[in-house]
Amino acid sequence: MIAIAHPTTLYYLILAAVLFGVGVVGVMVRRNPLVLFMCVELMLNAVNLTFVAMARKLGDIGGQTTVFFVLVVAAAEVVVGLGIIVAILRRRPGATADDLDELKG
Amino acid sequence: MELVVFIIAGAMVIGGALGVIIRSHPVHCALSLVLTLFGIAVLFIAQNAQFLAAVQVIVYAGAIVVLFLFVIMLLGVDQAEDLRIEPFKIQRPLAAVVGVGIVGLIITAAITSRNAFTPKPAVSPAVAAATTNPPLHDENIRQLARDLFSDHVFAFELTSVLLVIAVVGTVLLARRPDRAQAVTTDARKAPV
Amino acid sequence: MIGLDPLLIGGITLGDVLIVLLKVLVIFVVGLVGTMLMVWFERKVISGMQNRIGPNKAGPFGILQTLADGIKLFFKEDLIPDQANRFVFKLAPYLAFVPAFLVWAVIPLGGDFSNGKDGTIVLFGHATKLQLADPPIGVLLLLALSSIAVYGIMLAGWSSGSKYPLLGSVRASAQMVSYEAALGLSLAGVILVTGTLSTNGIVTAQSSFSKWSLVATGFLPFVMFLVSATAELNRPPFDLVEAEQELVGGFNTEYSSIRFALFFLAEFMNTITMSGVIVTLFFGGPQPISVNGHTLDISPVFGPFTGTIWFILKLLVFLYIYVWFRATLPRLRYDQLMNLGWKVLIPVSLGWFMLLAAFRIGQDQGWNRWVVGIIGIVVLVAAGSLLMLANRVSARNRDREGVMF
Amino acid sequence: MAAILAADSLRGPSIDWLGLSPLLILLGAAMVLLVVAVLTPTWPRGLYAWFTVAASAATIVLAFVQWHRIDLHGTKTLVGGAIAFDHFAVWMTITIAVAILLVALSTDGYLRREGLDGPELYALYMLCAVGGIVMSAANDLIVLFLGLEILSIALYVMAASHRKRVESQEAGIKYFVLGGFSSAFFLYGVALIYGSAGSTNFSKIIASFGSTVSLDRHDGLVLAGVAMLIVGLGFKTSSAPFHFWAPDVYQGSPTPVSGFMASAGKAAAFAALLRVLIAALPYWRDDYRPVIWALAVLTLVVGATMAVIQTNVKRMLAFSSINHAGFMLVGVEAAAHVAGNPSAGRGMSSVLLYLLLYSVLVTGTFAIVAVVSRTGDNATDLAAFRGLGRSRPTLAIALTVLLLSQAGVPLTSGFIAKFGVIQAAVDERSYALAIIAMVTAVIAAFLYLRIMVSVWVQDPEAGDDAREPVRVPWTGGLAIALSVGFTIVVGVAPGWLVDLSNSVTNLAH
Repeated sequence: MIAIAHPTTLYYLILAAVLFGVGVVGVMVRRNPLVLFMCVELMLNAVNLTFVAMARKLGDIGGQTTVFFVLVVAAAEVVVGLGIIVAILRRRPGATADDLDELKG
Repeated sequence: MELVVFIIAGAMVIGGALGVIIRSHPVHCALSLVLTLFGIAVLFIAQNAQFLAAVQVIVYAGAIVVLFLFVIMLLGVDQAEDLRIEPFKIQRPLAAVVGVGIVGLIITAAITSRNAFTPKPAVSPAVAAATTNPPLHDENIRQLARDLFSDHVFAFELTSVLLVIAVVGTVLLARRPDRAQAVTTDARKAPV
Repeated sequence: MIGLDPLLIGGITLGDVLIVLLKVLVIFVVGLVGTMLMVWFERKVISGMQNRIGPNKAGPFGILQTLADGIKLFFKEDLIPDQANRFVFKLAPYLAFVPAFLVWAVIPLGGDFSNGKDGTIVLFGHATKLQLADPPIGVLLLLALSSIAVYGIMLAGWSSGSKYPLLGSVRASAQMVSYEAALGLSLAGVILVTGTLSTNGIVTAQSSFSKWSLVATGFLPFVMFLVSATAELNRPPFDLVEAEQELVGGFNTEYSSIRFALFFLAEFMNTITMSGVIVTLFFGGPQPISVNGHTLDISPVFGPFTGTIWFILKLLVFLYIYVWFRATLPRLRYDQLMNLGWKVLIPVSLGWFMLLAAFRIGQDQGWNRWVVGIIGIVVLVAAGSLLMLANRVSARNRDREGVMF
Repeated sequence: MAAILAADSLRGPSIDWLGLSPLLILLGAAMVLLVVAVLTPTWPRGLYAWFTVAASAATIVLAFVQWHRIDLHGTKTLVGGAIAFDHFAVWMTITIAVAILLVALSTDGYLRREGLDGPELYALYMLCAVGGIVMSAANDLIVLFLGLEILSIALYVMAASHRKRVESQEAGIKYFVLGGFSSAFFLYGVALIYGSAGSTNFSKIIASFGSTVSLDRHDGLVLAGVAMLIVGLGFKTSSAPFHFWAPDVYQGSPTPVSGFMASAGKAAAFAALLRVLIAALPYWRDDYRPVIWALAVLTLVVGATMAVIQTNVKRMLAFSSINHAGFMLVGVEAAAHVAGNPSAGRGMSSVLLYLLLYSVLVTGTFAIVAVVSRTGDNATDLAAFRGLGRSRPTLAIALTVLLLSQAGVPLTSGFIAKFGVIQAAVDERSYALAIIAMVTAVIAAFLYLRIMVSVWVQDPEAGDDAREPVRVPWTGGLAIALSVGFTIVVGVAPGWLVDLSNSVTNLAH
């Protein structure tokens, strides 16, 4: 390792925060349900990055274990979410979040 | 060295993330997502989380995004979304405000507690132990496994419940409605 | 940090960097040449099995035939369909090609493993491993790369903007994702027995014939791995992706010229790669054959490259087996393919993995291994019959309701 | 190599199987249900529901055994500090088990009427209950998060489970996107708290913040973390301004599932909120209490006022449940006043009492709506209830009792619940909050009155408008009867339950 300058934990936290923010904006702006999920995945990845950065700062493996759990949760979430999307798009191809207006809200 | 890695991977992450929310085509969004995921995996390796980096690629890039692409292709919902249309006028400014607000909040929070982070803690217990006696080749994996099956064993078992729910749920959702007795959306108009 | 090569411990000199570069170069060149030879080998062997001559004009025994084909493809016109998604269309061949190469970075290609050594040899005065990198997560890297390989095929079919390639790629991705589970589960058995994820460690652990994972995991994981690896490769009898009768040419119908050549090369490269992986995981990689302490010693002849020779010999056996498969086995139907993957391979490899785990716990706790084995097998048989019963009931339900799935 | 492996053998935490038995019963029952249902072509009708009822009844019995054990041996944590074993957890176990018992009964007739018979929904109820119980018993943020996800993912599926209604699938997808969004917020909060406390375990978090000098605390991060956690749980508890999913999802979901969301789902989310704020982060109570105060006011007002302008009964009940969430937040605010104190006021016990009483109430109410919604599950507008008093007087009386109780009329359980939280607020001198709560209760009463007017005063639809007559399956009827009976019994003789609820404040660490 050639030590020029080490990015501190702060760098990683800021990167994660920006990633999380991009995900939030995406969820609020986009309309395609598939893309909405992808934005939620961005948010989860930001959290993972935060956990790993914190784990290194603390010298504690627990943060990495948590990321493992988050991965499982993300996988389960996506499976169910895509199941719902397939169920809905099979009836109405090309639906976007705005077309889902059977429920007025 | 780590800084260079950080900058390149960080650019991948942010570039990919922006791609996800800017590209109008779902497949392009998914590919941008892959870029972000790889960036994150690289950052994991840079922070000594090799196992997670591999799992990140296997689970996210290898399973989740493939599933996304699969659904996009299978259902043929791959037409581009017209991003110029803005259904609610207030939506985008609001999203921008919320997004910037959240990022600002966290960054401020992180910077105010900066002194907890800036002095690089080379003497954190694990690292300290590592310098005195050379670590095993796969130290990270061993630590992770030990933690997973001792301190977090209950959480680990809970993930199995989660997976059972995902399986049961998908089976339930994947059933086609029987066409013979389909009920229309409004029962009042349906011949009873 | 990522690969703990003795070469990289301490200060890094110019010589060390040069050795790493040399390794990269050798792997790359040998990989490409090997792929070309593999194409020739396959054509020659199949033609032999079918009682014809095969390529025999270009060079001795037609060995340069692939080169000629390559040159021809290279000079052909490069077509991009009108409906294609241009960027993705151009990207896809590389996505198919690159993972096949990257796997070689973690496969031990040789080295001295005798008497429990870890494969380190001395090369130009530098101690090093005959392996580009030995990350602690080596085996997971294999899985990761094999899951990345789906992208090339999937995107190629989709971006062509044409119906049959799309069908081909949807088939391919479903197939590859399905068999990845079985692949991973049979691999888990190897990891359990050898106790490490590093490829170097796995080879080191297989120091004698009885310790080869093939034997140590009880043969079944190897069969599972071989079958699911063949499915991952989309090779016969699992080559539904490019079933000409059904899909014109498969996912790469719209490709021509150099891009087509890349897919073609990737397919053969992948075959070699997977053979290398199987040799590493189950057959001790560069370890010599050694039974009860009697080692078949060829080191006086080959010196430091003994391991490499062993590796190549074992590799050739598997390459031949793959060609043999292609020449003899008829193609499966799609539903048979999925049934095989989900109802046979995954449950069996999961069950076998549980059995291995039970033995492992029994060993740690000092239980009687026969009791563990008998109870384990009884439980597995019970679970298996439950599964079969459930399959039968659901098949009957499907018949009754008249649904497709 | 062998030597290294031997040195590596690890020792797992000791496990108190009896302490985990309620969870194991539910989990095992779900597995048995799934396996047996797969092996037999069809079960005799109704057996799924009765199996679920039996499992939840067994859970309740075991929970009482646990209650007694805690009385004898005191509280502790289980499985290496992952979950808490205290009266709080046991109380929530009972609440959630009661909810699935009632919901399973009302689901039986519903599924048969809709032609959706199958074991999956019941299995999901039980698995979902496992998630809810884990959430309310969690002693670790990660365990809590996993419980939350188990609960939420099962709820997403259930919301979308009516295959014949587009609305149901839309509800599923809306709930899913917003739920995933809020989970990400919650998780980010967990990450920030982990970063400043060095652990996700409640006991270690308290120890870490308790021992450090105030200078050394990374205040900014913890505060941001707490904010994120509150946003995440705010979604799950449907507190304003994070409530907007609730009306759509309640309306679109199959009606018994809406009842399940309003009872077990909400109960688990509030239990989690209490665990996180009161058990894990008592040192920050002065920082989050104003936030809870604001949330409570907003939730109360939004719930009451928006409910009045709706015309769909399921939407009305959704807003009413938001209003109830506001009341529970009043209790949470009262609890936050004394977080970390040895004498833990009445806040927490009043919220838990509220959760139990409201769960029973709301499952009963939705059971009636499920019956009235008729085949297709679409007749949920106010008009569908017209003339119910004449055609099904018993059902109408039951509905009236439940609505009166929701409005908080004395001699019903709803009054006891509302009285409890307001008393707790007054104890802690949150007079403003108590007054706002009472005002919104009056506004919300108008909503219940509107439904009652429909039921009793207006004529039934006739001619072309007429719908199929309302049929009450006896299982659904039993669920309604149990709910009404409990409501009146507790309303008349609340003392024993209130006494029991007072012992929940002693949390395990």
